[in-house]
Amino acid sequence: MAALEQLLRLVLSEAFLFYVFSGLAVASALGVVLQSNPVHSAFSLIVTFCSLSAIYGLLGAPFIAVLQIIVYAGAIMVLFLFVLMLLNVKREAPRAGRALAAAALLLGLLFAVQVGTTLSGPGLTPAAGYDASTQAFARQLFSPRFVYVFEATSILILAALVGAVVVAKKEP
Amino acid sequence: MTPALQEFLLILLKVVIITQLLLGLFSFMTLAERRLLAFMQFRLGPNRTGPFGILQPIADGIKLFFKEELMPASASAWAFFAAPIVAVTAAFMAIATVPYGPPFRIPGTSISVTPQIADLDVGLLFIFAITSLGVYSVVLAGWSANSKFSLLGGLRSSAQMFSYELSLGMSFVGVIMLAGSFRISDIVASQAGWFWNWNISPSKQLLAGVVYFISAAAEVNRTPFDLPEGETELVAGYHTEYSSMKFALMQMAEYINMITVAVLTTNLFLGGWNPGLPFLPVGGLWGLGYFAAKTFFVLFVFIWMRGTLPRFRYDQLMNFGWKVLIPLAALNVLGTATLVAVFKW
Amino acid sequence: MSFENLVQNPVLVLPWIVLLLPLLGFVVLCLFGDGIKRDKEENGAGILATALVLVSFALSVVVFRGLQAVQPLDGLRFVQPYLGFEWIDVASFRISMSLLVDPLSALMTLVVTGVGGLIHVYSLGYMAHDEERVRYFSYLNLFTFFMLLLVLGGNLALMFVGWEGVGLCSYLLIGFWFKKKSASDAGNKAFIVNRIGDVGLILAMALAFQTFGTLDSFELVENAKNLAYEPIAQAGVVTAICLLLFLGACGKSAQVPLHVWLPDAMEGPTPVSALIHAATMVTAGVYLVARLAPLFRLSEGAMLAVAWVGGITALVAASIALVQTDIKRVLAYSTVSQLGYMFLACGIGAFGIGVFHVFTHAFFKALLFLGSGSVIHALSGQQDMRVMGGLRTRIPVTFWTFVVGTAAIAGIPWLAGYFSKDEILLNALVRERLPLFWLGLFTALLTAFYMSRLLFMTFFGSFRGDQEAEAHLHESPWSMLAPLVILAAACFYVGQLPVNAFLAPALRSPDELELASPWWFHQVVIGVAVAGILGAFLIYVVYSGLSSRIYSALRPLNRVLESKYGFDLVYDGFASGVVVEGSRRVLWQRVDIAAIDAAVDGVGRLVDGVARATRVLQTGLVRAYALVILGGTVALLGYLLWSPR
Amino acid sequence: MTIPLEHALLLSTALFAIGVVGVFLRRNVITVFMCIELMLNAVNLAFVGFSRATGNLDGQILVFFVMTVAAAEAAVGLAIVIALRRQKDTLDLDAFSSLRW
Repeated sequence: MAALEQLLRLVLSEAFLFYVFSGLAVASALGVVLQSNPVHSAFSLIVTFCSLSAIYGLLGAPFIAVLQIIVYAGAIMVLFLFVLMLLNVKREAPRAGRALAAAALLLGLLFAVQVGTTLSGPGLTPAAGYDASTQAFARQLFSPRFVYVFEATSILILAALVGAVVVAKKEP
Repeated sequence: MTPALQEFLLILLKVVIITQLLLGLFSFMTLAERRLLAFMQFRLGPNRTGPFGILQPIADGIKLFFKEELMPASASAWAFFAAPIVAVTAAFMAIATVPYGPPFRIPGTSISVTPQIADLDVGLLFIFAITSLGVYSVVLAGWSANSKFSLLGGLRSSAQMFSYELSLGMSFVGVIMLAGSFRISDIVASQAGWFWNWNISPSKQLLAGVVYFISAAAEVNRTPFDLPEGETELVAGYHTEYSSMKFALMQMAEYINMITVAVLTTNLFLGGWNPGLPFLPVGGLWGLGYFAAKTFFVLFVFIWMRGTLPRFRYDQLMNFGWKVLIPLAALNVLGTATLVAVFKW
Repeated sequence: MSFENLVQNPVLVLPWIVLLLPLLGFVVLCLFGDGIKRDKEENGAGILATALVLVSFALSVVVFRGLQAVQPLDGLRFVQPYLGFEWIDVASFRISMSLLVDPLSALMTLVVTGVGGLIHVYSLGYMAHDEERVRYFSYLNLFTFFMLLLVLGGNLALMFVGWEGVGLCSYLLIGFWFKKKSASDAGNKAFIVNRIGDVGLILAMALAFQTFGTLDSFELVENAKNLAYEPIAQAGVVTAICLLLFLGACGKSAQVPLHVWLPDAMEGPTPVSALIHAATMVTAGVYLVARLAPLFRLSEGAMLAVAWVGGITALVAASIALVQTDIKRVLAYSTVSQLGYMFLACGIGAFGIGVFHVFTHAFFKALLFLGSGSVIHALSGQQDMRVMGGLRTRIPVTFWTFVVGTAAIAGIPWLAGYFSKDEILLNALVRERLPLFWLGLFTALLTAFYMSRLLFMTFFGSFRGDQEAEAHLHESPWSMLAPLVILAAACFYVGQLPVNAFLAPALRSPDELELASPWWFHQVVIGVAVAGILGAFLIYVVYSGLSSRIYSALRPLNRVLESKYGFDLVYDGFASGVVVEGSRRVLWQRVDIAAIDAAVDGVGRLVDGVARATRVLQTGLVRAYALVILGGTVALLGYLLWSPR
Repeated sequence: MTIPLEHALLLSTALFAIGVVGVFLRRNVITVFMCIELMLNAVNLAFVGFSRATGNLDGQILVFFVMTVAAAEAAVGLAIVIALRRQKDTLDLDAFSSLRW
């Protein structure tokens, strides 16, 4: 019984779930990059987004977690898939671009190392008494500090909407 | 047994019970739908298997179980498999955060039980999020089979779900503003007392209720919005190529989604487990009873609609969604916001 | 700024509404102007514009009364309605969207909306036959908005927006009939001359911000008040600020030597001349000086300059007015002259009296302009007084109201101008500024003379125009006469208001002298006015041949006056000689071609060369560009991380 | 047992690097676009982590805005992809090199 409880504690602890979802996120992110069929990439990306959502939940940001699913998984990726289906995209033809690929890999690794060393330098401990409830979030978002930005965003979205329609419309 | 373990087991138990109940309800619904439709059309419907045909779902299940699994040769195998799984998973996840009644004590023990698997702070949003994931099963199913009927059905269906998701989400907003919370139990609590406190009453969110019900019907592909399955044009839409148990899973997901909608309608607009008449007894099993009655009523309405209304044409469907429902929902949001902000409704 | 707030204290919200209503009119007329014209509803446009300004007037009355209920602070009742955000907020440079309502701005608001409203009504009739009524009324509304912003603005920056805005509207309205070359030229002239003054104003603002750390007019005045108690190291700076401000005021208020644009501005429609170039905009300079009165008091030199420029302007303009034959130009020079009086008053420290004269002048000068408009209307556009005459019986209402206006400006007792001009002269006398006193008195004589000349040439004698014009003579419609009657009635009333005492706290007048006038003072002033009128009567009515004989006798003097002291010639010479020739010979041929063009060409050649060398880098492949970005990022990060410190 | 911030940040770095490399490895416009989305998400994760570590909500609010902008960007981006496809009948990023003239 005690052993079972121990196991449960481990499996249900935040950290354990975090590593599980981290692994999933990294694996599916690699899937995005490595699969040659764009539809498969898209589905891998959806898995990444869902894992990230879970991680947001574990990091104490439930609202962002749900938003991640609604916006990224539920809206943006559906749009991607929709376009993929609409354009009936075939898999990429293999082609030699080795120099570029090698340079990219090298630089990417270097970049990861750089950012990694910067970030893991000073350890920041999670703050106590951190209120990330939806109410607190809303109060902050609609405070004078952000409310104008928020309103400006609506104009941005309107502009994007009109722009998207204009760009995608067939020439008359 | 430590409290932590006890809690874990309790949740596990709840999951098992609710899953089983839903599966039972699903098979019952398939029968109920066929029989009720038959009655509406002056037929009898399936009445041969067992008394009143009560064993018909089991017979159907056995049949589907033993049918041959078919997969188109050029299909994308993993996606073809994933689609029904995603569908069922999303359906069950959505219903996991819905409460079915007030907390009650198990007789003879000190254990208090909430008839709900998880009571999230962002419950309603979570449901909305999961519902939006449901589109993927349609997209996957439509794309993976490599068949033009599937693909077109999938495109149509995903466009439809997309469009009606907007009005669906916006119809939540008024309710959320009135309750001041995303938590469904809070929303139910805000409708306590007389039945005119229910959100469906004209003084509260009647408009949102109507918009919600219509959009939800479209979201779960019920008549009159079942055009992905328009036989004359698209055979059976995105699940044309499915057979056997995968087909059964798809059907199951559809019915579970319908039940989710009915349960949510009850919770958000029909007062949840509140009887609506304050002199009636409340709490515990009574609440469960009221809740079940309302939910069954909503389910009945769905079947009724199917027996009554003809199917929309695709352009009508899109026009209705974008030009009627979304403006109405937006109007409702604006109106409610004004009332809440200015008049402290 | 919530609903409860509005109910509790309307003064905090209403000024914004007063301000924004005319803007609303402008926006509506702009957006729907074409539709209005298509539907042949131009009268609707005018009525809308008029109604908005009248509502604005009604609300400003409410504000004015509400101001009386405000709890005074340091003896001054004021409010600063704040829109809730900053316009500019960069480091210590803060410009908030706030107004300042105190007795001074409240009074000016009443004048702007009240007289403005009457002129809108008048325009309904005057512009009834114009094709472009919609455009006209939209400009008029826009002007009202900017003027109100200038008056109500709580800081110099907002006031400056209004200041430039009224300049723009003035330009647009002077050139309203832009198909006429002279009209568009006059618009340009007004705009350019005003620019010279505006440079002064901008410099003054910059200097004021540097010195006082604020542009808020209330804080500026407070700071200036505090400066007065301690020895200041920056006396010179204050003088510089004041002189620069005054340069701006000179441009806007047409003071010598920047007065040349105002007479030409008469090319615009007459109601515009009444509203912008007589009653409101041109007094903005006086308003600005009065608004910052405490600052000016700190600087002896600036005050001296203000007083003398004002006095000289008064005399110069009045003398030019003697020989003008265009009815509106006479009035224009008269306006310049009266503005000179206002500055004279401010310059000798009697700011309240200066504003008082602004106030009375708004009424009688608007009346005179509108009257002249009525005359022009009756004569179907004729403005030359030499072909008028004998209109007394043909357009009686216009005549009688014109008589009231003339009497008011000439300084006949119990009429508006008498009180304010009297006070100005009295102040000059009592404050022992005798040269200015005599200057003012002589100008008063000239004023009475040229105004009477105008009256007699227009309305007395016999009609000197042709048959056709005589047949067309008609009295104006009621919408034009009503404002005339109202303004004439107001001339009897406004002079007796205790404006000076009312304004004293807002102007921080320290020692309001109880002015005891010498026994002979009133008799002399009235006598001068009467003498001017009688002189004109004798010359132009009784012995009507006399004028040409005097004219030829004083030919050299007349030359000078008719050439307007040669200001325009000098400016023209400067512009065409120094500026144009200098630009062509030096700036163009030496600087532009030899230096700038060469440099520009060189840069072009350099870029071309570099581009030729580096064009191989451009592959057109998006991913290659992205790789370069990534490489740059990595290099930069590497430098930041691993460079030795 | 709580999650150390550095681990969240390391995950963020890893995802970002994968996205960066993906941009160079893939030639399909849509896949490249998806890799960019992945990078955005990696940054979002860092924001959420910092928000938790510093104990205020600014990071989450930034994530909110990033998401809004991402949605707008996806709409416009995909519209451009559709327009591109209409122009050239291919989605190969290297085919669109008319900037080089």
